[in-house]
Amino acid sequence: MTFTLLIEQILNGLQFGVMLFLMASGLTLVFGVMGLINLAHGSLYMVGAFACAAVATATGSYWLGLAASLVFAALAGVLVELAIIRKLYTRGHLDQVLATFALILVFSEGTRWLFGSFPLYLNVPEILSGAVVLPGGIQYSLFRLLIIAVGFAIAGGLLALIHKTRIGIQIRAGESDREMISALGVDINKLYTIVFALGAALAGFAGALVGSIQSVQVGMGEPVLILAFVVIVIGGIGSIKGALVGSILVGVVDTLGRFLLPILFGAFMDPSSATAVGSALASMLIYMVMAGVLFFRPTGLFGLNA
Amino acid sequence: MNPLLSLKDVTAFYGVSQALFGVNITLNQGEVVALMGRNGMGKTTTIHTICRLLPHSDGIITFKGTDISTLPSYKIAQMGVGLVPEGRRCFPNLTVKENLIATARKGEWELMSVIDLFPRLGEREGQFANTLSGGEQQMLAIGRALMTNPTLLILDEATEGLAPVVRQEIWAAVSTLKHAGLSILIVDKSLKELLRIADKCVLLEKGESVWAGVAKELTPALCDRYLGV
Amino acid sequence: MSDPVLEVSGVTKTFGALLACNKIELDLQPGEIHAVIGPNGAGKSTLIKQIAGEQKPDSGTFKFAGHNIDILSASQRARAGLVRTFQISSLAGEFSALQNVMLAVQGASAHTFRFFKPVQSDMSLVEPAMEFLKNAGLEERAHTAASELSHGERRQLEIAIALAMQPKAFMLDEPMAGIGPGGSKVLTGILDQLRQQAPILLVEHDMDAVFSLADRISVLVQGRNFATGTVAEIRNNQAVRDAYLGEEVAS
Amino acid sequence: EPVKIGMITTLSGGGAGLGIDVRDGFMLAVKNSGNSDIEVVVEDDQRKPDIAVQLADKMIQSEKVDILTGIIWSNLAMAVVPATTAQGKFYLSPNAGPSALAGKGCHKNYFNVAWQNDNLHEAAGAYANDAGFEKSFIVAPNYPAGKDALTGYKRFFKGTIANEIYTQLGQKDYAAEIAQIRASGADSVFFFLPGGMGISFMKQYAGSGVDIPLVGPAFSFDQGILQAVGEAALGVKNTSQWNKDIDNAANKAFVAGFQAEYGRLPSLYASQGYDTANLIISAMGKASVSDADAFRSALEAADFDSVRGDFKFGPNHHPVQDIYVREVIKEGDVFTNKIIAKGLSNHSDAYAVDCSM
Amino acid sequence: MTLTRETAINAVLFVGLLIAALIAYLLDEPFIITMATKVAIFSIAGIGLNLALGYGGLVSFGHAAFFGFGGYVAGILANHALNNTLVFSWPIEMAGTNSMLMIWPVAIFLSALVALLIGVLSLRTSGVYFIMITLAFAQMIYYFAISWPAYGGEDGLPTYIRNSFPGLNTLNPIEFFLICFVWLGVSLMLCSAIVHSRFGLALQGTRQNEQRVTSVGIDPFRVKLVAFVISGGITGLAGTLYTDLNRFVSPSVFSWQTSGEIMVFVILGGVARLFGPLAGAALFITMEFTLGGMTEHWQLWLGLLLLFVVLYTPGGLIGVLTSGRGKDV
Ligand SMILES: Nc1ncnc2c1ncn2[C@@H]1O[C@H](COP(=O)(O)OP(=O)(O)OP(=O)(O)O)[C@@H](O)[C@H]1O
Ligand SMILES: Nc1ncnc2c1ncn2[C@@H]1O[C@H](COP(=O)(O)OP(=O)(O)OP(=O)(O)O)[C@@H](O)[C@H]1O
Ligand SMILES: [Mg+2]
Ligand SMILES: [Mg+2]
Repeated sequence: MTFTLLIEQILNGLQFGVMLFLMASGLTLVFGVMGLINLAHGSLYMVGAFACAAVATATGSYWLGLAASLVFAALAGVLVELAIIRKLYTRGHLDQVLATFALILVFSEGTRWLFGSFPLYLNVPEILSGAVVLPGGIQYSLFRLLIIAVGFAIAGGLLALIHKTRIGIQIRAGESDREMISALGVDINKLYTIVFALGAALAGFAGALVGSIQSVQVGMGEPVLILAFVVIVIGGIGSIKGALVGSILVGVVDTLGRFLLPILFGAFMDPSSATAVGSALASMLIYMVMAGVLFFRPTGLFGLNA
Repeated sequence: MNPLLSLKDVTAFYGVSQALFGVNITLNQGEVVALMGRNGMGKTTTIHTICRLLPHSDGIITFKGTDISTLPSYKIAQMGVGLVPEGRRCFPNLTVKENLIATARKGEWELMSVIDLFPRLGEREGQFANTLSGGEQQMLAIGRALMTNPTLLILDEATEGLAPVVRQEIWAAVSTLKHAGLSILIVDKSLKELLRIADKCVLLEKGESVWAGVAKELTPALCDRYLGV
Repeated sequence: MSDPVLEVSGVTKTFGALLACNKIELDLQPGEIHAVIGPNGAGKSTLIKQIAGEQKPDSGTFKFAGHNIDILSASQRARAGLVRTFQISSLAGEFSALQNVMLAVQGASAHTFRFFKPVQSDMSLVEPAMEFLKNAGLEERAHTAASELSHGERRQLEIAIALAMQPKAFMLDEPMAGIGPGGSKVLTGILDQLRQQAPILLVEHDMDAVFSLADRISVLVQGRNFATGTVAEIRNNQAVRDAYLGEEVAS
Repeated sequence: EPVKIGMITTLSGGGAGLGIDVRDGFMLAVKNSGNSDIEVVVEDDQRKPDIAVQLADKMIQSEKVDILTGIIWSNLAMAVVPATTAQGKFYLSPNAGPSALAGKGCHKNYFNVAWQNDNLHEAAGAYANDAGFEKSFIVAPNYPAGKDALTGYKRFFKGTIANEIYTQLGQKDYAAEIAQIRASGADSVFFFLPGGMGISFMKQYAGSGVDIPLVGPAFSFDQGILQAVGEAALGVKNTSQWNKDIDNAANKAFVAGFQAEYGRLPSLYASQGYDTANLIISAMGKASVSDADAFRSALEAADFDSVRGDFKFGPNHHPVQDIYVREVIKEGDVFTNKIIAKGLSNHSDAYAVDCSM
Repeated sequence: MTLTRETAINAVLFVGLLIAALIAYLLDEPFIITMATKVAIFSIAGIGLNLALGYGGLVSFGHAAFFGFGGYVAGILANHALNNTLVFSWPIEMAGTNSMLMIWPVAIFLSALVALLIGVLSLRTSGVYFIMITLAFAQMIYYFAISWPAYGGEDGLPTYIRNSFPGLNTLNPIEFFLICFVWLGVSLMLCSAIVHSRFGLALQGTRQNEQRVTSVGIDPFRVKLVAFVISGGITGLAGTLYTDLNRFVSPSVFSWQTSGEIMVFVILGGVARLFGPLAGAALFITMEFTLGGMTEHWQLWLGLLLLFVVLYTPGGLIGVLTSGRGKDV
């Protein structure tokens, strides 16, 4: 193991973390700020990826595809909010879980009906593909750098939206007392529709971007869903800064765990079982981090004390 | 002259159980009306029905001449009804300042004037509302309602939990507001102050308005019968 | 003076830069009502939370019935007979008023980990609970869910629950708040009786009640115990008048 | 005499593409045979082992099928096959071939028409020798099939192993692994990452600027996946016992027939489904399924025209077959494979010796 | 009135399950018996979860851990019995067994023990944090089970036959069903007793308002922990029976989908309703298998059906059947 490799892996961890934040960004808004447990977040992520892939293939333009991912995911968000989610804000978390679980089934099967069971083609456009050389001689994928930039931009945008604008304050107020905020003159239903659509659009956009370097297929959203919840909870619900920090923490821990644990076990085991044990442990690592964080800080790193 | 607010034979339900059986109130522009009755007689329910926080109701409620009984609550608020709810209900996850500006509308009440009225809120500006003392929360709730610059202010037990000096300040403020022409519907346990400031009183008994009249006419006999004092 | 039931010594509590309680010294004698008054945000509820064990003081100790209780948890203190009510009603909303009181009777009896005997027909719970409801004037509402009670009724229920705990000392945080003028009169009567059973630490802004009930009054200002004295002493204390009472109430 | 076949396969969720191909290949063969004595009942196992077992019970107890087939995944096969053979039914696997069922756990009523799981990995190891690779970096997910894959590769590969990495099952981001590959000084990379994992890996590998040659088993290169990978897969070598350009009449008929019927190119899995059906049909011609011993002998004879050319069973009822090396090419707009060499000839598996029927 | 109506519906559900199995037996439709058995088993799992989730407000997204633990206890003990090997030889020697009477207590005890450990660590948190931390523990076990080779890893662990119960042929579907059905009855009785006991009062009080419970002298942490442990034990038992039903156990029992499914049964049937899990499991499993046989896109229809239930039947199936108000948690 060389020093540059270690640096590169730390960079990879950061990058993975920002990517996690990107995947979680829509959920940060809908779950973190609005307080709605939306298991269908992964489905919206999938909708974005499929919309991007389909449009990019049909038109030949990746950029049109990206735009389509925003539009279709937002549309899906509005539809779902008006038809279903709206009735659930005042219900308990459990009804939200059941309803959005049902939505996963509907979205997955619906997508499969439309697009078939085979993965779709979606690839990074020519000008963004390939690697660039970073200072220190590390080769790094250009597209990943772009993802980092977009991730930070979205984090900044969300922070500003939630903490600096009146709309953001109203959203947070609505989370704690919907009745009161409307008794004071805010059309909270409309506001929440818009926010949900925005969350959906972010999910879809992330799906398109991340789908470009991963696979676009039915079911792609479910692992994302769990990860997104994990990072938000580690960071503390309601805190966008927390979600970002949580993402990066998970990204770095996961990447370094995958990389270092097998090496560590290799010190006193034969290589084959060392990698097996090391990677078994690595896959449990983020959950250990989460359990540890919550044990010592029951409301996450930046969560309000409930 | 048309009354600013009028309730005619209003009934209301919590689920299947009826809480209001016929409430009548008229409140004219610039008037202060006190809503009185023992615990559990329907004062808060009446207020919630006006603001449509309790959707299962019947009867006619007009505000500024418009029937508001089927409008969503945010529209009613936008028409100029400002509510200080029972139990304060500040937004716990918002800071004091955010609580105040979240629902503010243009008008003479602004952040500065509210802080002038309650300097304590200025000192606690960045603190989350759920960590405020009870009285501080009460001030916040009043400030929040004022910042919507209402035509009609509804105060439901707005002096509950306040220190006597502050309570006096609030009564003074209410009376200033009254003289500035603001109309007020008020529920409070302090009979003395109510009678001093109210133009009219409405007595509630088991969800029905049983007596309405000017404050002077509220005889000890009535007080004994309907208020238990 | 006999041994105090409750002794608060040197209690300090800060929230960030805010000094909510500042070296508070206070005691509660058998049979007395000791009122704690003071401006909003003076630290009264914070003090009660610390005595009850819900918050940990930065420094200072509490003695209850002669024993140091600093290491006891909130529920242990309650079971030991140190019972509080809440400034903002805190009830089990789906339970009926009766069930809320039964829970208190059960808590006081310390027999919670019993898994088989049905509780609704357990007369050792139901009967005393009904009795306490009656005392608080809520018997007609016994089977109404707490969340469906009016604000004032919930305050009454808080009192019933506190009574059911068979306490050795009460801490009442604004029991009069939300209770109408008629109800206040009744409650004043109840508290007056209660002091015989157990002394009361009474936090209250209703000066009619405080002046008619209190044996002693302590005034908290900005976390400090500013003055302690009899009703007359406090009433005539100009500084207290300025900071808290206002001229009208005092006179 | 009529035969009732129960097909339990994955038709929903992530891996549905494989199940659909197996089913479509199978049904094509049934249709082509024109044999009206075959009845096929198809059910979706959702890729859940417990559901698969329950469906097997249903097929056997309620539908009264004679033969079960269809399972894609080893872990589902491990759940269903023992339960099926224990109830005296035949199980013909069109895909999953876990080692446990090829060795000690073999059964006279269990046949695998596709392979033993290690076959393709072993061929990849053999190919790496032929290609002159000396130092391989090998990657697979951390679960039994992944471990079998790396073991299979190492069984035949004669060079040294630069590093051996187990990734998380379902992992989609491989930046960290690719960085290690870049730094390893290996001259070849063997990877077994089926489905979406492989798509992600190849796209990211292509975008990383690392140019060490890749080798893998066919699982990441089948017809359903290749289109999604696109350019990133071009030129990559992979091992398979079948390809659409194997030159025999049965295969030509199959490829053309499949395209005509379903409007897409057949995949490896479709070929396996097709062969499985034809094997059953051939046995039906020779014996009655109610005579289990005779029917078993007929299956063992494997007297049908396999799309792979010659086909025969080893002593543990797993195929003894040629395994090819393919290269990913582009034909017009479509990405597909072309055979470039033979990896292993008449290859059986390492577990057959442990099997005693 | 609703009370008696709910009782009637409960009786219909419970007896209905038995009758369905018996009719299937008479008609020689063993698969239907298998389905009835599965309903019974998942109802038991749901009853366990409902105690924590419904009555205690502890929304655990990690009950797969207990279900799976029970399942693996059965699988591992049976597997060792089959191969005549020791489970462990230190500090004492422990041999495998395939007697249900031996397996059940071990499984219940170990699942409860795991629940104790997870509970102690998790119960510091509440609300959504609790949902996620329980999920985290289950996921850890899941990934461990997948990659741990000794008992088959992801491939799982076949036991080939069902474990034995004296005097019964457990491989006979109806006899195995009866075992599960009796356990269902026992779980229901146990749960009912607990809910209506003093402990139940404290537990439900804790769900609604911990502060209140603390201030009447009851330690909510202990109440929640005990409930969580009992809950884990019951769900663990269900896992054991499930291994026997399938004669197989694999890490998928630990997956978050398993937790989710048990949770869906509970919510679907009606949270904090004694027979809710039974109603939910019966509906869901019936739908899964009838729709699954009808159309390839059955999950779409299942999803729509679930949506309909959530939106228009607050209080779950039992809630709507009794037209009572749902209990919100
Ligand atoms: N959420 C509710 N559900 C059902 N019934 C309710 C609910 N809230 C109040 N009630 C009932 O409606 C009646 C009127 O209550 P309301 O709160 O209007 O009384 P109030 O006059 O404001 O009393 P208080 O002075 O105690 O605040 C009471 O009998 C009460 O029990
Ligand atoms: N968790 C907290 N974080 C920060 N500040 C707090 C917290 N809890 C209380 N405070 C502050 O401490 C001070 C004392 O609060 P406390 O509730 O004890 O006042 P109080 O004397 O009971 O007032 P009131 O009569 O209005 O109820 C207040 O200024 C309050 O804002
Ligand atoms: Mg009221
Ligand atoms: Mg206070």
